[in-house]
Amino acid sequence: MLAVPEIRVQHAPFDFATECAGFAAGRTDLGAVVTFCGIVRQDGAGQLQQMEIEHYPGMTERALQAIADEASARWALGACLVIHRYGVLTPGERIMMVATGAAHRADAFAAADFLMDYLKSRAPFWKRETTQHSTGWVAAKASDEAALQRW
Amino acid sequence: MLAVPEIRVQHAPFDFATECAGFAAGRTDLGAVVTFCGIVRQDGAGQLQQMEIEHYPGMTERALQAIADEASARWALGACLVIHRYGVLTPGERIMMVATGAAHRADAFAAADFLMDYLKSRAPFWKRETTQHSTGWVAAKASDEAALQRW
Amino acid sequence: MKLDILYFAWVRERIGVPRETLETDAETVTDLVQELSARDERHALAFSDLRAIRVAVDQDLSDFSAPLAGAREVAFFPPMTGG
Amino acid sequence: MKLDILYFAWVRERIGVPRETLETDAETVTDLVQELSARDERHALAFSDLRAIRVAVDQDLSDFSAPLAGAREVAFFPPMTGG
Repeated sequence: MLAVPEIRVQHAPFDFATECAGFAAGRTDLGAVVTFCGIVRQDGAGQLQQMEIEHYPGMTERALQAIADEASARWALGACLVIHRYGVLTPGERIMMVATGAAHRADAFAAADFLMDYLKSRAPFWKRETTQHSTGWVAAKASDEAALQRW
Repeated sequence: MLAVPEIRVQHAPFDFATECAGFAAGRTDLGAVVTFCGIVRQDGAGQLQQMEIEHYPGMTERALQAIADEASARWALGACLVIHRYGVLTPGERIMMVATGAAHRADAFAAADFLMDYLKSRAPFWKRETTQHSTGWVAAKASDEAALQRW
Repeated sequence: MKLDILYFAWVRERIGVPRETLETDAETVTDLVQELSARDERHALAFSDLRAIRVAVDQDLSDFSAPLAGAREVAFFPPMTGG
Repeated sequence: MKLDILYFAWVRERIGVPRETLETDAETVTDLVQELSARDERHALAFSDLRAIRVAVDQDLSDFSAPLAGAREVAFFPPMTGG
């Protein structure tokens, strides 16, 4: 039940419900499916107007594929999906999702958590936030880099 | 953004796509949603005919509520859902799901993982598997009890 | 004291009924188990290895030393296997 | 050697263009950065704090000591913030 990771990088919205329904559909060898979905979050003051995501076409797909291959090699995954959007998004919009399917829940959870940690700091995406008063690039967090040490 | 956990215990199937689409829909304060779905897994020999899940009406809802309340107290959750089925299910059918929503991914992941570990060993469900040749109660795994020590 | 006793999964199968009502003076779960085990072979067999049995008092997970004063419902079952 | 040099996010904004092509003999990324920084103020400013810059050689994350022999494309950008 080797996973061939499916990677999609796109501007267009994806339908989270359809992706969840279709992921590993009809498979009876997978007992556990984990999904993660990242959403444009409004800031406390409610001032975020838009988030723009820049990426590096070509390298983005390669990096996501490499991260998903690594997850599939480390854990007993039977299915793996990564979707990531770029371009202008507004608060509440879904930015990206990952899904992992495995016989057992520990593999599905660990692989999804790993995918997110690596995707966050190793896939070439950059976020720029625009509020009513300013625009600026989101700074990488030390905690995101530190999270990689878990694996 | 306090979470009021939603708990459902039912025989009827649930629509995973609809639940995923509806969970935390319209919320702009949650940047991360994690879902877990447990599925009746066919055994390697393909002999599983059905899985029957017995539960303890009344206590089941109380136990799931207590576990979800504990998760909401430990992590900064903005939304929390647990659905668990009982009765006769066949391979490939979805048994249960949890969903967690939080501002940040670490909280959403940890809470979903915690919910599953506790639900597995502390909510009153028992599985009986029937193959072509035999029927028997699924034994609890030492690893499931040990998993609780993580928290 | 009148207690509802509930059984689940293989404990229920061994006892032969899902539920029974008992008038008892048992002070703890252990007392109750001894009283039930003394009744017949089925109860004795079901309770022969308590390490394999979990107990809930009034729908809260409990242990065998728990007092029964004021309790209405006691349930016995194997380790749980949900999820 | 002819290299395509790509810039992203605020590195791109500081340089002023998303891409340029360079004929160079730079042996490592560090050599290339020095050559670019010497060209004008914009490049010098963009590369003034290399701790804030990441580099990819032919679309693989790399480091500043990496050799450029055979490379076709080098990209400079800030730490990534996807997800």
